[in-house]
Amino acid sequence: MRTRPRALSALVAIPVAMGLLAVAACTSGGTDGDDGAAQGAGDGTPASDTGAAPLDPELTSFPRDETLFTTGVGWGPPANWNPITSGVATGLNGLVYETLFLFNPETLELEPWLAESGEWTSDDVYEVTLREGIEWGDGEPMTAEDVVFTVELGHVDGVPYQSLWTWLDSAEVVDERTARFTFSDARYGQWDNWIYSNQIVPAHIWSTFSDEDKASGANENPVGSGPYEYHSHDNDRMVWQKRAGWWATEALGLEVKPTYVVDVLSNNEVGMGLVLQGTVDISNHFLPGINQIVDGDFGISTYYSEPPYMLSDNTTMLIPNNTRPPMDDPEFRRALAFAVDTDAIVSNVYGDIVRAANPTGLLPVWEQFYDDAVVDELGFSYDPERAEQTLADAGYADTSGNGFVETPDGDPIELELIVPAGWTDWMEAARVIAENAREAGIDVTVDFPDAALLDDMRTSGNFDLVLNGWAGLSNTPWTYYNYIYSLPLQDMQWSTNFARHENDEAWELVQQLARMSIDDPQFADVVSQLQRIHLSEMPVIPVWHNGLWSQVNNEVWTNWPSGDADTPGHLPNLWDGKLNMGAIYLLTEIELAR
Amino acid sequence: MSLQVDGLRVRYRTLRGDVHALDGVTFEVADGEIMGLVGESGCGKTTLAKSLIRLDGRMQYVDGVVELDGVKLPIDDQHAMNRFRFTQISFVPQYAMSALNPIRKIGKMIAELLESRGFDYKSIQPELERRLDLVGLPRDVLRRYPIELSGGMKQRTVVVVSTLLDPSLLVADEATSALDVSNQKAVAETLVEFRDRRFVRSVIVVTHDISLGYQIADTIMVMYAGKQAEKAPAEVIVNSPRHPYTQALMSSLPEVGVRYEDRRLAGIPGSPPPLLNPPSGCRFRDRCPLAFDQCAEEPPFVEIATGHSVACWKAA
Amino acid sequence: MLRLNRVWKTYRVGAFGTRELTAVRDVSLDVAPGEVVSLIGESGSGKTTIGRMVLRLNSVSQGRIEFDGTDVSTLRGRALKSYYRKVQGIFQDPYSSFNPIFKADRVFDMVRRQFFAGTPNATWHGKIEAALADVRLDPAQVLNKYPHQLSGGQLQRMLIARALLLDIKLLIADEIISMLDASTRIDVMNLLADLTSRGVGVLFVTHDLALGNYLSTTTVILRRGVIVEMGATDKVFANPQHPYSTHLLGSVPHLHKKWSQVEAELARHDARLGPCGYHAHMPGRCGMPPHDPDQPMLAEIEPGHVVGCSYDQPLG
Amino acid sequence: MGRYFGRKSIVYALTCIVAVTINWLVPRFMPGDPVLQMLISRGPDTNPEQTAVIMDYYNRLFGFDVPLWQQYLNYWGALFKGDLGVSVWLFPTPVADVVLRALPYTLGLLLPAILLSWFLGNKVGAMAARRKWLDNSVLPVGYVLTATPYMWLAILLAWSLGIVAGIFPTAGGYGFDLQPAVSWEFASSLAMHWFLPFLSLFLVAFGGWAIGMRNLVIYELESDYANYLAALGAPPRLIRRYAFRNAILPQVTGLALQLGVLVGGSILTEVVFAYPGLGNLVFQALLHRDFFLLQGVVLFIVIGVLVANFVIDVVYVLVDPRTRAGMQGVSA
Repeated sequence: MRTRPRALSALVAIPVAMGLLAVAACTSGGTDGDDGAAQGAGDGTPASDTGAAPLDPELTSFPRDETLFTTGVGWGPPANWNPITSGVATGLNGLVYETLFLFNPETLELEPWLAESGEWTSDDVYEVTLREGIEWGDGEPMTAEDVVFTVELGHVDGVPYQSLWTWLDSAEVVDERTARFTFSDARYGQWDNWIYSNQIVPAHIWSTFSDEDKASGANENPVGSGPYEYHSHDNDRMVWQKRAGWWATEALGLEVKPTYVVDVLSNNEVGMGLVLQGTVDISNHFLPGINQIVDGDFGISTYYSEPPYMLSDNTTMLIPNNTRPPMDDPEFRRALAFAVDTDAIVSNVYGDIVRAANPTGLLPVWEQFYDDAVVDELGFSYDPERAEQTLADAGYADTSGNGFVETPDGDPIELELIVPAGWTDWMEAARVIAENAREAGIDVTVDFPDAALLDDMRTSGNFDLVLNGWAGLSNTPWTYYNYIYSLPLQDMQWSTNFARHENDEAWELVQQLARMSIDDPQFADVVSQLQRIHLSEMPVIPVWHNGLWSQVNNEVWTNWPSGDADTPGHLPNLWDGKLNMGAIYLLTEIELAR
Repeated sequence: MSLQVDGLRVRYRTLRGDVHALDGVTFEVADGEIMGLVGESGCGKTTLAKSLIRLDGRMQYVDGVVELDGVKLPIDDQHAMNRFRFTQISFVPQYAMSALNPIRKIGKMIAELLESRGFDYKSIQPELERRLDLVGLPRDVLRRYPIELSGGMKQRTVVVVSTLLDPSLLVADEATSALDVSNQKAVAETLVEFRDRRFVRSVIVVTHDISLGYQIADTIMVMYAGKQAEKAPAEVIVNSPRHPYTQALMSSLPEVGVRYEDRRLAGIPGSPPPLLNPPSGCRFRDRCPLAFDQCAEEPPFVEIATGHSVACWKAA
Repeated sequence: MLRLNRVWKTYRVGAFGTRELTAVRDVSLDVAPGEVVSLIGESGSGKTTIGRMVLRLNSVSQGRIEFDGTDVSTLRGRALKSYYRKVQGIFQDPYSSFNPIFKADRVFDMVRRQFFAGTPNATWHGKIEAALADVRLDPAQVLNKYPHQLSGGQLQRMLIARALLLDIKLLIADEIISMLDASTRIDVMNLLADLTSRGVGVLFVTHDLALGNYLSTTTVILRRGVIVEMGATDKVFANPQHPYSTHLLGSVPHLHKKWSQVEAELARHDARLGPCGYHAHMPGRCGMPPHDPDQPMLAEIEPGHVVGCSYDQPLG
Repeated sequence: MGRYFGRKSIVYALTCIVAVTINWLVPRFMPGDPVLQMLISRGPDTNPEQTAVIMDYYNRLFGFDVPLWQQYLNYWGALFKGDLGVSVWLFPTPVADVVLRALPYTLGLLLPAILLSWFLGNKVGAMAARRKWLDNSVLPVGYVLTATPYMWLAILLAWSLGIVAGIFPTAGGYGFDLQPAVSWEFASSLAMHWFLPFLSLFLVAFGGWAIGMRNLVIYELESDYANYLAALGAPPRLIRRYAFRNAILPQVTGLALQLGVLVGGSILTEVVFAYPGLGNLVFQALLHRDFFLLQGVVLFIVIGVLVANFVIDVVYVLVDPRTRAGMQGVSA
């Protein structure tokens, strides 16, 4: 997870957090001047109108009440404004470049965004119609040609969605606002996923780029259709400035409130200080101990005011390497699942800012697909006796008398659970898991290789047990099951099926899901079948749902998204890919506190 | 009468108590006299030398009077002594190799020293150069750093510097013991020559080597365990010593020409008494072949012939 | 027993060893059992380097050092250990040979650990007591003491005793008494001399001619790494051939003769000699740098007495 | 002396070549393949054929498609053109750009911290050597300061002066509400952000220099030449001046030795204060396995330290006659 570099050790994090706690207690009472020097703001600088403000050379500081300060979003100095590549400057996707649709995690529906509408005109033809009057930042109109151009970028080497063209046959301009896509293999679900997660780029500019620049150029002067444009950047910040003529103002009555969005690059520890001081308004860092600050009265809030505090963003999986005995035995994997004390991890390691995973591993947003019958029958929970029983039933016994079971053949079992060094919360969780496993009689030790080395090991399959959480929030459980079951197996498993679990039946079902739209009446049934297979085979063991980290300071801006009824319920998070899940509304709905 | 020392007592403070390093010393050094101060380590000779010029931090003046040219020296007052140092009473240390600031050119150091004492370097420089010529040093040593000089050159430079203001008394503390024989001779002869030329009026040469003292000194004072043992003209000390310690010391000294096979020399058995709590009576008596009952009483340092004083009951 | 055959020692100095500094040049000499050979020279003469090469503390640049016919530089492992059983060194500052935080008799333990690991306690203590008796130390006075509680003379004697434990054949004694007091140094000298009666050979390194003369059977006078004169001690001292030898002799302070008197005697002696003792035997070679490797550096002027060229200034 | 510096230059050039070579070698022996990292971070296609294409693409981009020896030569070639490669983490920004943008911050932090701590530490240490009350205060404080890890002090300062007192900001190179401009506001913000990281570096180093200088001056005051001067009645002022001048020499050498420590300290300090300098880059480059960036930053640091050492060498020769005498071949 690039959004959570857990760098400094807990040694640093804890004293700082505790220090901050104490300090916040001292300073929060009635002082308003403790924002430090960073806030000599506002005085005497020509405040620009809320409308379009061209880059003003006279502007020396960003007025506090016109600026949203964010942190915990960017993962490095802004270096790249190319929406096709990953690792782009904070907010580029969403604030500058936009998608045809937004995915609304509350309704699980796609909302038209740049598109006015999109529909399947036949089984394998999809037509999308753009809204009227959308203009690029340079005044050129957005047309269907831009849409087609963007999709056809998939033909360029190095563009991540090249495989789209293995099931898409052609893309053509029907008229000024309509583009038509003809599929060789109409994967409705997968197309829905594609269409809200890829940004449309202006053909009149991008067609002048070389292939290399398209795939990996920095695109230093991004021209998009969104509410903001590039203002400036430095090693530790990215500044966006509101631009005039955003189509949504007229079309949807939306207005982004801050004139400037300044994203501050900081690590977790510093991020905590910044949000407590009110130097930044929203931090999307993972801040251990934030629960204590939210419970105290420091003007800091999270999505929920009580556990689990955060929305869930992805599922952390305990992944056994299914190609190595005894982890090739489903019963062994099941026993392992019963051994893990998830609640201990949730409360002791995380202080309840995450939630225990549903046995199916499906995120809470897909709650409607949980098949309770399957879960009741096959689901697992922490039950060490059951774990031992399962092992015994499958023929695993401690024949050597060393306190740990051997395989039915009598071979010793010694497993190693790896998590990246420095990810202190995961390291702690791994220790809990290993301890649990040993209590159940499975000899598991932990190891913390370097993050890069771990990447190598996981990708090449050179591990026993590993933690991973790349199955994230999306519009369809297809992404989740694709992550678990993707076939065929390759030497390098880049992003899916790290367990190297081969189940053709499940894979067949995953492919069906790809072809189904989520509102297909058969959809729930297929998902249910997958849950049954998953819980009986246990290729991977869901442990907890990681949070969509977000902590906000209410001093300058209020009306943040939250679980409370009287506030917006959108995602309170600006990570790449979240603006097109509705986080863009955060900018239109926040209000000045004064 | 150049130097008069009367009943000088100095002690060292240590963690275990006071060491009576100099326990009542009385002597004179006449105008134009070179006095050799001879003894083994711990006999008090270096303490005496230091007392005359500058007590170091651990040394404590107890008692006694030091007069130079009839003026009482405030030897227990570091600050008041400064007036006399260099101008009236000067010093050639044992550590001449490291006595010069290693990162200053020698001329510059001399100039800064002189100016800090209120003298004008420019007016003294010609005399300085003349004296360098005299001791056979090139004038450009003034433009050199100490590291560029050999040990003998450094020692001679220090002698020239120390005597530059024509002090009444020069104390040379083991000034030659770190040198090779040929340099030792040259420096020793320089001291004599400087006295002859009246650059210094009198000299105290502190040395552990009685034969060196004999070569250049007019009188020799032998010390033992913080007290005087014998003082006499050099010829008398060497040819007819009266104190058993002086006799033993010389008979243990190999000279060129004395060979082991021909004449086996003998050392003095035993070792000097500790000065932390010195025994009463004659301090040499435990090692003395002539010791008898009376030695339990401290022998006075009395003149037994003109200019020849001994502290021994047998010698009286 | 010990034979140095045309031994050279050159050091490379400067950042890349661009300059060569010759510390010892073409030195050949022998030490027989029971013989004391004194290496006499001033600082920089190479005398210490020779001792260190024999002890293998410095490598030999050229030539051979043989002990009982074996090239010392080839010794490894067990052979080297047995070499050190026979050849030991003692140096100028006894305090530096002892670790101040350990008791002084630890030096014996180290010998035991290295060479006598299997010896029973009682035997070992007997050996130590015998060795201490040989150096005339009272075990009660020196055992279980820290170095600072012992005098320099006692420490040097302990080091000699340590060497005796090993049944040594050759002792390298490098200025071992120059830090000792006059009254005790002669005892250490006598002790060395007594060793020779057991057949121990001594390489006695000193700058003090009187000491060399007292002790040695053979005298080697070194100057700037080169032997200028070598021969039986009585011959060299009675009839010095090289001007440098006479210069050294003339610089020694005597107890009963003033320098002026000695100088006069030597001047008469020099006048009897020709300008160069070497010249008489190697006329064509006098003053020439020795290009021919077979050209002897020294000429024999009487049996067992050789001298170098007075005009030869190879190190200019 | 020209020859001396000529030789020194050769030594430094050799050191530089070795350092650059090691710098090139180390990432190649570290676990983790940068191309793999790049692929993982970009979430590659599941289609193996296309993955292979992308892999080739990155291998070409980073120059891994030629034999190792040629990579090494190319590295040197590029180096002379000022090309340090492309950052993996900040793809596609050239490493040189990233480094040059961070360099002023680090120089601005390190140079004043090193020089001021050295000058003031020596001054105060020398003063402590002769004033009892100062000695009794400077010595314990100095010991505490030098013993403090850089990071600890930084955290302490950030907490006390930054968060509790609210005087200084605790993150960034200048106010996040500012944009660079030639204005008092910007300059003062720059200074305010600079101060705490500077202070934490300064204090630790200062303590070390002060203690070192105090001890050296006391040692010099007891040295033979000081005793000789005192015996000749030289006023304490002159003796102290000499002692100070002589004691400063080992401190000059110490400065060269301390440079590395200070640079190391600045890495941690910059991380704690999220200060956008080279230290932060090193840290981030390590964190993100950006070998090329790491190489680039380390190269700058190595060259910087070498240059500084060379300067110190030159200064030392100018102030210490002993080395000069040694150069002219005068030996005792």
